[in-house]
This record gives sequence, structure tokens and C-alpha cells, in this order.
Amino acid sequence: MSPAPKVKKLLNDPDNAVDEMLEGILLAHPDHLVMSDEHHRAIIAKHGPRPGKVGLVIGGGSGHEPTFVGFVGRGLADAAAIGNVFASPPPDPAIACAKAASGGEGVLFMYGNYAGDVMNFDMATEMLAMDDIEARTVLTTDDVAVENLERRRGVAGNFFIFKAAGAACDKMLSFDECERIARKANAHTFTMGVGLTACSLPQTRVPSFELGPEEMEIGLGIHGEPGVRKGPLDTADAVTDEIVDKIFAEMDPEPGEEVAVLVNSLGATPLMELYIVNRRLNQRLKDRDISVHASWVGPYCTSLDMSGMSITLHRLDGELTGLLDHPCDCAMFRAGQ
Amino acid sequence: MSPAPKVKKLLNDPDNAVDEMLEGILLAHPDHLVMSDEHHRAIIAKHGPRPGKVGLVIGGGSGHEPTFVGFVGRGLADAAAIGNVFASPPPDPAIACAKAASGGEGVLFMYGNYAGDVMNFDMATEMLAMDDIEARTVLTTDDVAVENLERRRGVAGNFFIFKAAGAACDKMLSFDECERIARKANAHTFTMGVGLTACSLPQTRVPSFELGPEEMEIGLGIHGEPGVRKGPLDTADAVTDEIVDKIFAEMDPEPGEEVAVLVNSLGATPLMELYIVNRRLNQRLKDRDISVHASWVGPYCTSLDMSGMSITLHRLDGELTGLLDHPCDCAMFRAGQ
Amino acid sequence: MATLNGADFVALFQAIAQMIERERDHLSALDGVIGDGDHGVTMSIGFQAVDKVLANEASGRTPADICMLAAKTFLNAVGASVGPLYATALMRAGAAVKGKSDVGAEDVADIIAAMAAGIEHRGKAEPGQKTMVDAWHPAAEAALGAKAGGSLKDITAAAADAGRAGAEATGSMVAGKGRSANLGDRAVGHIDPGAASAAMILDTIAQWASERAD
Amino acid sequence: MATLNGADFVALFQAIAQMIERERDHLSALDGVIGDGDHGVTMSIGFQAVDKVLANEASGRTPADICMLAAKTFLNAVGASVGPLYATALMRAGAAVKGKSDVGAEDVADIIAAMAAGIEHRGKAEPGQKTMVDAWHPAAEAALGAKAGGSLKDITAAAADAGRAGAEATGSMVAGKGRSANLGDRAVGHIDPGAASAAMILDTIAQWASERAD
Ligand SMILES: Nc1ncnc2c1ncn2[C@@H]1O[C@H](COP(=O)(O)OP(=O)(O)O)[C@@H](O)[C@H]1O
Ligand SMILES: Nc1ncnc2c1ncn2[C@@H]1O[C@H](COP(=O)(O)OP(=O)(O)O)[C@@H](O)[C@H]1O
Ligand SMILES: [Mg+2]
Ligand SMILES: [Mg+2]
Ligand SMILES: [Mg+2]
Ligand SMILES: [Mg+2]
Repeated sequence: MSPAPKVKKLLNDPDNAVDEMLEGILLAHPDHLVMSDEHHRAIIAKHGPRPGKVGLVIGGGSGHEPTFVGFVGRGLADAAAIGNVFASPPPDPAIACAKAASGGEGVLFMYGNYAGDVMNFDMATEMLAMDDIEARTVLTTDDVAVENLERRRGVAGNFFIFKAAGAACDKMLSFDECERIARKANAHTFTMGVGLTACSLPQTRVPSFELGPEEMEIGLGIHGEPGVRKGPLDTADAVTDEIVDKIFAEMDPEPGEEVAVLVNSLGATPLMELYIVNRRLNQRLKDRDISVHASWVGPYCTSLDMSGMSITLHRLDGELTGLLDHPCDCAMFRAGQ
Repeated sequence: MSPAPKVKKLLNDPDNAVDEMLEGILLAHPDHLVMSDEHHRAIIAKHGPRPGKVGLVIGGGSGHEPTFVGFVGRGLADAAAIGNVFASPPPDPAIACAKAASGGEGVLFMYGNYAGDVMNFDMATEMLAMDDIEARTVLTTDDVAVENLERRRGVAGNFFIFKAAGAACDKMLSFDECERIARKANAHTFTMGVGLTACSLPQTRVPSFELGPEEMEIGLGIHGEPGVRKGPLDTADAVTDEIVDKIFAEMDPEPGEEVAVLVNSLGATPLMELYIVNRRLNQRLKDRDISVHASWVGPYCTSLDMSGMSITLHRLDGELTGLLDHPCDCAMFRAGQ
Repeated sequence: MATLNGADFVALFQAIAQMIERERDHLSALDGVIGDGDHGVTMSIGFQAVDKVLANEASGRTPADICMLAAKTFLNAVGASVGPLYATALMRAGAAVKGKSDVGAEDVADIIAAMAAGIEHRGKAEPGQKTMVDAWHPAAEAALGAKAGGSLKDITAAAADAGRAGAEATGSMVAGKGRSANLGDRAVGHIDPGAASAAMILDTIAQWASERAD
Repeated sequence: MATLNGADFVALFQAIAQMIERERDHLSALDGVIGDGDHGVTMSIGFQAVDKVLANEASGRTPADICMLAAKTFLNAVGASVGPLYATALMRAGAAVKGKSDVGAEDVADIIAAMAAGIEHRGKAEPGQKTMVDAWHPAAEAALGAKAGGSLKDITAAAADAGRAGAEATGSMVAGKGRSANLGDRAVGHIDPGAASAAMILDTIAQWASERAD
């Protein structure tokens, strides 16, 4: 068997992909984003950080765009620390972000619960303490596919969790309050995804895992890692039902509850399929007497060119609804007002 | 040779894909969109049409989302007529759209220059005349890859052309003015795209054309049709240069000019690659002393799951800049203010 | 000589619809080479819709009314290029036999000619531009040529033969209309999908006619 | 017995970097099965960066300083899981031989043990969790076991053998740390990529030692 042809990508030297992408992002969004003076992988909101405000720093590997850098902007994150593709950023960019985001009231580090990110951001926290900047960490763990609670990953639901925390910071709430809200938003967010094809890294250009022509990965992370299990690919409705059943089992919603919805493309799955999923999702929500306050459908947290999607439900109450509706203006995302 | 495995998609009955998608869209965007009472494939802006305003109706085949339906909303299109996948809508939905969009001052039909769309919308225009609604057509023809001017297609640059026309209508300008502006915006818009892989229809799930592992299609439309020629896949910078050279040759910009930029994904190409392209594009613009007023980078006009991208330059002057910056609030797109 | 009534027209549409189902993937593959890969899908959606509507609503109608109903149904189910083209063709077909409850062999020649004219009018296309006109136009000429004294079988066979030859000839043409017009020389060597399906429709009509006790 | 100076450490890092380049795609493929497919890429980015910095900035430095410089460089070039793990390992390695301008065979045993301890501390991992600790931990024990009176060759060979066996043993383990921890039984049957590269590093050290006139 001859080796499979390499996956085609529009790249120059793949080792420069992340830095060239950042250059392109800064050129496209000069009104929203600036590069930190201290580190070229620390991207700062032009109109975010200000004295008296708790700073919100998000970050993680590249390849998930618009997550993380696209959610930097007034009303959401003050800065994003950018790693290589699917690799946590090292401490230095996180430190540069924290310094830029700091308004003297402390800095929240928020990122997905992955071993690498935890180690790097924890090293950054230790180093910042020496500069008298207190950084606290709120890990996102919205992936309900994983049974072991401590191992739950942060996936597309980051979107809602960052949004709530960003709004809390923008409203100039105290460090304790911002941290409390971030943890609450995380506890109120439930995601599960399926992958139809693997993605491929710029450096390798080969699919990162093997999947049969009638198979899908169920409960996968956002780095092209395999899911918790493989299953047969089914209709959009059946796949939606499988995900919704799992989320409902976890969240156990009461009739009359209100949620916000994210139907997220992992990259290559087009809007047509996402909206077909959203149709079924709404049928299922209606059946449980759950109302939808707002919906986002599209590529919000991707795994490069992977085909597949995830569903997130963000359980609302008065406080979280207010934070969700709070305006934000980011390079790749606007909401509210 | 055994037949290639079918492309995986999240669908139910593929014949229902468009209608199920529309259901999912209406459920996701109830504040922006409603279905016409007269036709289920006519989607109307909730806060668009009003007496005294020229109506703007856009439309075309499905599979290009967020084009066309995502650009329906106040400040942009009043309605979109929705066809089957890659197939012009028939006259009936276009007629329903025109009736809903009509504020008594006439209706603009705007869509890409494809044989099928022209025949169907022209039939709609004839039938509307019997109801005393005057519809005028402005075809979009931004695809500079095609040499024959009459055969130029409307591709991703629709985005800027619809935006200018929508703003003109929203500002309550006269029918003649709106038509003049629409034609001017079209003449000021230049697009060219490349395809790296073919897309596949829900009904067939096989790639619509064959392409070698090191090849790309150059100058392709947005329906998965082949381009004007095949060429070797090159680096992101080289591909960008090839497109920019062609656009510059066509547009012949003067030093000091200002443009708006769209780097559009055809579906599966991720943001990382688009921003790498945007980096090179900005280098080229800077070299010609052309400044960038605003940039959009992402999937704005897609061909289902095709991998590839297009670049659009929208040549600005005082009038077009004002129209571009005019606020709009659509289901899948917001700008201005 | 036998004549055709409304029920015969319904049966004929059914035969065409069944043929298109069989050829669906083949026609889409032809369109993939020089168009957007959906011609089998568009034709299938259209004729399936016609078949369904006629099964429910055609009884008691004249051939002309059935053509009109088929035209409207096809148009609104399909859109695309073929929607207006075949809708116009079928409206003209209906107009050609308006008021008649039975149509004869000569009427069938007129129907084929009317369809060709309708397609040429709607598509603003002429023979030689690598479209379905390259099948319909010679088919119409052949049908009219066989009209005087010709049997239903002769007329439809002449149309089918000419249509088939016309469709095959599109292989060597550069396209002047439709999506493939932008391909230039790249389209040469490939048959136009719309001409191919037109030839198949004409062939189905001829076969259907030859199987009838004439 | 010969001792190692700063230049020897630079050469050793270079040998490791070259080995990683050769194994890059293989390591990524291992990571593709149970992780995110980038382990060869992360290791390559890290050791390439170290190699480049040492080529320019290492001359005249002690082994300890070189380890510190390599740690900082690796960390900031890579991030990921392996950045903090190997950075901590290398900082501990530097601390273990702080101030010495030449290190002997016994120091090398201490270095390997310090690296293992650093990785375990940073990753909060223990043997049996299907990580690089399963290579480094037994390698450290073997190195310390061979330390008393052992030659550089003996010590590094003992570490490499134990590391190789430890990496192979990860094949039958369920993962307790890292990305593959969420795969449960699906990870069984596949070697942990971080353990595999750890064994390769240990092997490179042993080979390099054996090629030296001892
Ligand atoms: N202007 C025209 N006149 C006549 N036939 C045309 C014209 N434009 C397209 N066609 C025919 O339509 C066929 C394509 O139909 P189809 O693929 O179903 O629709 P679409 O082009 O909208 O995808 C072409 O092969 C050609 O025969
Ligand atoms: N907590 C941990 N302790 C020790 N080793 C770990 C830990 N987490 C991950 N690893 C090691 O890191 C390896 C993966 O590294 P790599 O693929 O380079 O980084 P990433 O996981 O960020 O993609 C795993 O194979 C495992 O050996
Ligand atoms: Mg990784
Ligand atoms: Mg089509
Ligand atoms: Mg077609
Ligand atoms: Mg990895």
C-alpha cells in the first residue's frame, strides 16, 4: 500500500504557522488586538484592561480558532496566551498576558483542563507571585463525555464560561466574585462532541487517528485526540439524541428551565449540518419544557480541519443570563446590546 | 478498485436537508428571522422591511451558508429566497420574498450571475409585474478569474455588494439610487478563489470533481464546479500572490487607495490558514501603498465542505466607506456602530 | 392510428421519472466533470415531484392540463437551470395541444418542437453551445420531418435518434452557456449532462411509444 | 575515569536532538493513537531550539549552566506537557551538579535520578500511570543501583535498559495521566509516546557514553 497522500493545507513553513497566523490576526483586527511588548505570543485587548478591574487571561494551544484569541476584547478576555498547535503555551506568554491584564485587583487564568496547560500556567502563577501579581486559576471542565470528574476537559463550552467571567470582570466585580462566577459558569456548562474525520497537524499533514468509513468518535476532546469510544455514524437526529441524552443525564434539567445553546463545528462541518442538529436539539429541549434564551451555531471552538460537531447547553439563572447578555466586542465575536 | 467510501455528513434524509436546515435556522434566530406566510423557502427579516424603503431580496442555492440567509436583517437584506443545494430557487419563493420586502418603492433582486438564477428570478420579475411590484435585478459578477465579462460569476464578494446595497436601502434612498449603488458596489468588488478539495452534495456524498494530491483548482465558482484551470498547490504566500496579481491586474489600484478585505473560507479551510493568507495579502497591499479600512476573515460564502479560500478586495471611496460602516444586525453577521 | 389521452401522459411521465431515478448518479457524475455535480439530483427532484402530483391530481385532466401541472410542479420543486427550462418546455407543450382531450402522432411532433422552442427561448441558447438545446433542437427538426404521415413510433424514434446524436456531439464542443461556459477547453471531451438527460427523455418517449400497440 | 565538561554536554544534547529528528514522525504517530498526535513535533521543536541556543551561547559554561539554559529554552519553545516536564527535569539536573565544571560517572547517575524526580514532581505522576515516568523512574533506580563503582558506560547502559523495559511495559497499562487518561481500555495495547521518547533519550545517552573512550 502506498502511503496516503498528505492532507492539503495553505501554509508556508509549517513551523512558522502560528506566528504567521498571529501576524495575520493582528493585521486584520488592529482596533481590537495588540501584541504585548513583552512576548509575541501574548495578545492583548486594546480596550480591555483597566485599573481596578480583575484581569481575565485565557489561553491554550493554537488550532482552535476563534478560540482563544478571537475572544479577546472589551467585555470578555483581556488577553490570550498562545501556544503551538495543540500545545499549551509556556509560562512566559501567560506571564506577559497577566501583567498586561492586571488592573491591580488580581488576574484570573482560565483555560481547559489539560495536563500541559495546568503545568505551564501553574509555573506562570508561581513566577507572577514573585512580582506581587496574584493569579488564580479556574479550569474549564465542561466535557461530560468523561466520567471521572477530575479528568473532565474544557471543550467548546469554554465559550459560555469565558463569557460569564469576562462580563463579571467588565462589571468591575471583586476578585472573589469574579472567581465565584467563573466556577459557577463552569458548573453550569455541559458539552459533548463527535468527530467524523480526524484532523491533521501543519507539521505532519496526516490524519491524527484512523476511523472507518462508517464510524465516528464519540466524546472527543478538541485536539484531534480520539474520543472515549468509537460508534457507528448515524443520522443527524440520532447523533443529536445520543449527545442530548448524555447531557440531560448529567445536568438533570427541570421543566421550565432556560438555557443558552452552542452547536459548534469542529472545523470542516458546514453550517447546514449544524443547523439540522440544532433543529433536533430544539425538539428535544421543547419536549423537556426547556426554553432557549439564545443560540450560537458555527465554528466557535475548532480542531483545525476536523469534521464533527459538539453541543453545549449553558444552564441559565438570573445572574448568568445577565452576564451572557452583557455586551462584548472582540476581534471575532460580538454579543449583547 | 472498490468505490471510494462516501463522505461522512450529519444528515437525516438528504432530500430534507434544506428544509431541516431552515427549521434549525429559524429556531436559532427568532429575533432576526421569520418564514414568509406564502412560502416556506422565503425567509424574511423581522426588523427589515418598512413602508417607503426599497426592498432588498437576495437569494440563490443552499450550501453557501452563511450566504444568503445569514445576511438577512436590518441594514442588510430584507429577505432571502432559498433554493435546493447549489440550485437556484424557483420563482415562487422569490415572489414571496419580494412581496414581504416591498415597501411600495420597488424591490431589488440581487444574486450571483448563474444561468439558473437568472432564469428563475426573471420569471419571478415577470410575475411580480402583474401584481404591480417593480423588481429590478442587479447581478453580482465579482469573480475576476473569468475573462469573459458577461460570464463573470457572483462569488464571495457578494458580501460587500449586498452590504452596500442593504445600507443604501436602509438609509431610505430612492430606487434609482439604490440600484446605482448596487451596481457601483459590484463594479468595485474583485474576488478570486482556489479549491484544494472538492465538496460533496448531501444526496451523492461523493466529491464533485477529481483533483490530484498536489493540485488545486484556480478560479473556481462556489458550487463545487471546477475552476478555470488546475495548477500545482503551492505555499500560502505563493497562492496569495497568484490571486493578488490577478486582482491587481483587473482593478489597477492607485497608490493611496483604501480597500476592505475579505479572506473567505470555502468551508473546511480553518482560520489559521486564512490568517496566514491575510498576512501575505497585507504585505502585498502595503507594497502598493493601499490601506485597509476593515477586514473579515472566516467562512462567509462557502461551498459545503470544500477546502479552499478566496480573497476579495472591495475598492472604497467616501460613499462606499459610509455604506460599509453603516450598522447592520443579521442572524449570522453584525457590523458597524 | 391510436391517440393518447391524459392517462397516457401520466404513464409517460412515470416512465421518465423511473428512468431518471436509474440514471441519477450517472447524470450527477457527468455534471461533476464540467458543472456542479447535481444534474441527476435536480432532474430526480423534479420528476419525482411531477410523478407524485400527477398520481394524485391528474385524473380526468386533458394532456394539455397535465403538461401545465407538470410544468408548475417541476419548476417549484427544482429551480436550478433545468426548472425554468423544462417548465417553459412543458408549458409550451401544453399550449400546443390546448383543448384536445386526445392527441395524435402529429400532435406529438408539435409537442416536441414546442418543447425545444420553449427551452431555446428561456435559455437564450442556440445549438452548438453545449447545452440540452443540442439534443432538443435536432430532435424537434427530426420529429417535424417525420410528422407528415408518420406513425407515433416513427416520429418519436426519429426524435430520439436525432437527440442521441445531438447529445453525443456536445462532447467535442466548447460550452457557451451554463456553468461549464467558464471552463473553456477543459469542457471539451465531456458530454453536456443536460443534453445527455434530454436524449434519455426522448429515448424513453420513443421506447414507450414502440411498446404500445400502435 | 574520564569526566564530562560543558562541551560534552553540548555534544550530548546535539545527539539527542538528531535522534529526535529521526524519530519525529514515529513519535507523532504513537501519540496519534492515544493522544493528539504531536509528541514528535513537540519534542522536535524543543530539542531543535536547545540545540540552536547551545550552539551559540554554551561556550565556556558549566554542565549545570548548560542544563539550566536548556531547561529555559525547551520550556519556552514548547509549552505543551513535555515543556514543563523536561524543563523541570533539566533544572533539577543542573541543580544536582551545581558549581562543578566537570562531572563524573556518579554525577551522571545523580543527574538521571534528579531528572526522574523533577518529572514526577511536576507531573504529579507515579509509575504505573502510562507516562514518561514509567521510563524515567526505573531508569533512575537502575542508574543509582549501578552508581557505586560503576563506569559511565555501565550506569547509562543500566538506565537505558531499565528505561526501555519501562516504556515497553506501558503498552499493557491503562493511563492515569495526560490526554490518554480519558481513553480507558482503548489505550491498552499502545505504548505511551512520552515513555517511548524517554527510552530513546536514555538510549542515546548510553550509546554516546559507549562510543567515548572511557
Ligand atoms: N441557458 C441555457 N440554455 C439551455 N440549457 C442550459 C442553459 N444553462 C444550462 N443549461 C443546461 O442545464 C444543464 C445543467 O442543469 P443542472 O445541473 O440541473 O442545473 P444547475 O446548472 O443549476 O446546476 C446543463 O448541462 C445544460 O444542458
Ligand atoms: N502529568 C504527567 N506526568 C508525566 N508525564 C506526563 C503527564 N502528562 C503527560 N505526560 C507525558 O507527556 C506525553 C505527551 O506529550 P506531548 O504529546 O508532547 O504533549 P501534549 O500532551 O501537550 O500534546 C505523554 O505521552 C506522557 O508521557
Ligand atoms: Mg499537544
Ligand atoms: Mg446546481
Ligand atoms: Mg448542475
Ligand atoms: Mg501530544
